[in-house]
Amino acid sequence: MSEYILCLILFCIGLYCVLRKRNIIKIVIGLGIIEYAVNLFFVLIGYRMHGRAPILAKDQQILNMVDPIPQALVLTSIVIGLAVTALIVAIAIRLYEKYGTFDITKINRLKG
Amino acid sequence: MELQLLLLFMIFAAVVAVEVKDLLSSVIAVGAVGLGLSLAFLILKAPDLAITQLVVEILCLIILIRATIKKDMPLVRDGRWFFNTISTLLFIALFLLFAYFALKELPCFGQPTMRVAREYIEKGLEKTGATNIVAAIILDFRGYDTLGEATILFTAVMGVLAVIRRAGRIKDEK
Amino acid sequence: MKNKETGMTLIVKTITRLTVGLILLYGIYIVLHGHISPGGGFAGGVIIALSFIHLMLAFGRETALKKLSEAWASIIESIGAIMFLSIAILGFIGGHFFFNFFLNKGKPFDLFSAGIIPLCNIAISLKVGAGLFAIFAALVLFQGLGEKE
Amino acid sequence: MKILPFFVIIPLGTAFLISLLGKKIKSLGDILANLGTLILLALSLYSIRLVDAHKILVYKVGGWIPPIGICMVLDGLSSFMLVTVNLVSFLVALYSISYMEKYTGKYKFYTLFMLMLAGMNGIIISGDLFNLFVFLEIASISSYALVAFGTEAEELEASFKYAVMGSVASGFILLGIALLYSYTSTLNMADISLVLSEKGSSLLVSFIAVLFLMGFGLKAALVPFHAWLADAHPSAPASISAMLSGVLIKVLGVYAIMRLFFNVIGISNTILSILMFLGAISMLAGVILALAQWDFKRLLAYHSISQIGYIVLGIGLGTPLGILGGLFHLFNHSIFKSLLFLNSGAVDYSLGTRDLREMGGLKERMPVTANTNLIASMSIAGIPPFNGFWSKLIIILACLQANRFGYALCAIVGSILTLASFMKVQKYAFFGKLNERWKDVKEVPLAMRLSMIILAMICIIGGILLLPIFRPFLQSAVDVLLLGKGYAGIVFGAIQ
Repeated sequence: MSEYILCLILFCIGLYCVLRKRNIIKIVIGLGIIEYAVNLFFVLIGYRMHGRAPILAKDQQILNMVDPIPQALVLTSIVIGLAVTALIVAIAIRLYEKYGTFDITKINRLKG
Repeated sequence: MELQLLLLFMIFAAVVAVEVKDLLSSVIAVGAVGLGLSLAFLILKAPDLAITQLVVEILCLIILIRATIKKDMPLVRDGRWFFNTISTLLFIALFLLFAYFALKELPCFGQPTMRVAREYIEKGLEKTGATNIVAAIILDFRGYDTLGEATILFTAVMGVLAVIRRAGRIKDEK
Repeated sequence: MKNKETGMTLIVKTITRLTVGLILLYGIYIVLHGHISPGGGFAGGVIIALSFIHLMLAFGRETALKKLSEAWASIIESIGAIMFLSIAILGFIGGHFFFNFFLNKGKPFDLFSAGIIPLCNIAISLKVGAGLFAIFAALVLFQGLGEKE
Repeated sequence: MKILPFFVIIPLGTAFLISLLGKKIKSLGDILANLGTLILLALSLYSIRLVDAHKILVYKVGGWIPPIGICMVLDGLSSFMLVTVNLVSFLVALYSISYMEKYTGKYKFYTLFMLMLAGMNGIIISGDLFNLFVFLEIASISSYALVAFGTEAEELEASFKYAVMGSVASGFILLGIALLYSYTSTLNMADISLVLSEKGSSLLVSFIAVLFLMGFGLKAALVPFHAWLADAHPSAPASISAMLSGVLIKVLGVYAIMRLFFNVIGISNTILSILMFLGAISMLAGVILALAQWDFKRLLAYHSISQIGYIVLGIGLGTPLGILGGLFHLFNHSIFKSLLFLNSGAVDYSLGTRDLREMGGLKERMPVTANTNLIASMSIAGIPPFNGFWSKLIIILACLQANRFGYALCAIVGSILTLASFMKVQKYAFFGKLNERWKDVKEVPLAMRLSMIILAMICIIGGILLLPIFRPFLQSAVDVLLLGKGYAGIVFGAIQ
């Protein structure tokens, strides 16, 4: 239980960073932290006390393995995180070139 | 117990990453969070994820450092800043409170239900021939998901190449 | 101006020369053993990409791009993607999209076992390795162009 | 029976081929994208017949029985959404042949476009929760890149905001999926629905519902989460604006909300009233913000928020008539909103400006654009013979039937304000005196005209003729939603 709550606190730190920071790079970092927290949460819910890794060894009885599904899902989710980070950093670099600043409050040609 | 300590360390590193002024330090602190996550995966018996997280973390750091040029902006604390921060914190506190009561109904930590997963563990080897059950899931039972995953990366590469073009429009000859 | 002196110092270059091949080999090992041990196509692909990025960081971008140019990386990536999709479509032989169509799955713990899984791993690793390298090359090249103007 | 995977295979295959060969062979992108979308349109029309005959089709990917493997599900709702998406995307692909000549890297555009289409089709036919998320990410990531396709300062800025909001939304959705997995220990949507009905209601399920509502509400741009839309949609190239406003927000937002809340989590009165409230607020706020706009595309983007409000209000009523109206309006809106965005693109293509105050008298110079725009404007404002009128009428009648007079009044007020706002567009852009600057403006090329004319035809036919023919098709989609949690039983029945 306490693990879940700690994990959600990590999630909220990321959320706070995305909502309240002005620097574009900080916002990207916040998105990364959210991503980490969700991935960790997924693996936490699949953990089994004193379980084994879901990889079979030779001549071994399968008894007490952790849940392999969350691990498979998180593998996908890590890739999604990497893809989003790469794309956003590319956009941020172009933004810096156009506006000459990383300050989100100064990047406001669109309004209404 | 070591898990809680690791989580506390990650939270500490995350706070540092969010609040520190120097952007390079901030990126490095995020790297610490990522490596902590990799260790946590190892403790949680997910070696596949630990390897992947480690290498992805390195790559992410390289990409992020590439983008880091300057220091953080100085804080501007006008009236609106204060109000917005308070409302954000209030939202987060409400969220955590709601989550605290809701999470009590989850199965306890360390005792997952594993309705479908049992099937994979018991029949995985005989049906797919792979001894790594996670590989069996991502490439056989749920291979369609992995097709999507590969496509996401492809999309991101295409997106980066499209965004990074020098000129977006062909200029008129006037 | 100082065209010969691209990249980092001699020490870094020497060590890179020694380690880059090992990193590449390790990546390939991870890919090929993805169905037996931890790892798999994705992690292996990232390691392969990292070996090229390592080269680029140490020797400057020209050396790395001579070994694998951005256009080629993009093409290899597309080929990897098409290969993965074809494996999925080949499943129609067995009647289903994504069907593991090797009926004889081989002996467990062998390198050549588990039907389509190692093939998928190879396709993914090609895609991931080339794709990530293309992203990195694009980001670095962009900086280079930006400074000239 | 085996057509289901092809809704994903065809767009993915064309995307990969275009990226591989598009740089060498210039016209390959045009040919493959148009051919691919045409085949998809034909397949989705064929799927109507299939649904008529079989009621539901389940495809087991890899031959694994559903809770173990992933399944694809084609039922009335999926078939309805597939027709909408593929119809609009075919016409947009046709339009792009000429329109995208202005941009560099056309083959990259087509690759991303087909990937976005693959993502949307994947969402619609998926029967697995995590699979839905994966395809949702494909569609979102390609749309982030497409919004920034022009690589000008404003476009990059809009794309950055959109990407950040979209990623936060994805975080919420993924957290919701994790909680749902832990609670039910399965990922198949039908299976989740079964387990949830066994366990009964609980606080955790409402927490998950809130997470999903935030996540998908952000993707659908419902009002508290709408800020990104007005930046992102106008900044994209016009053909992409048409796709984003026309279908993307509906598939990523409205369809996912409908599927998850009606068929998986199970609908309750609280959720219905939240949906109705959000719908009504979006309806009014969107149109009021639109009134003050002078940028053609930005005005249209605010109207998208408002029209999404109508759709959500109709669905939130929860009555058969309300859902029918909501779904009919969803179809109509994707037709006339994409037509309006294509019009704005045509004006931009010829004039090079989007400011309404600089236009005037374009009716003489660009007759096709002006006339199709007139039809679309009357449609969106709800003037009688056109399709927009019928769907708005049904929604208002459904409100009255359910004794929600306040919401009916909101819908009427919204409709009047919409009319006012489009009168402004007509007056400033197409009627009045021709501005000297635009004396030798030419009408747009054939492919662009053709796709605008076809969309305008559908607007007219949809109003007069289609409702009687359309009825059984819509009704089968409505039936799926009314089934509620009976969905699970039908899916498992079809597997055997």
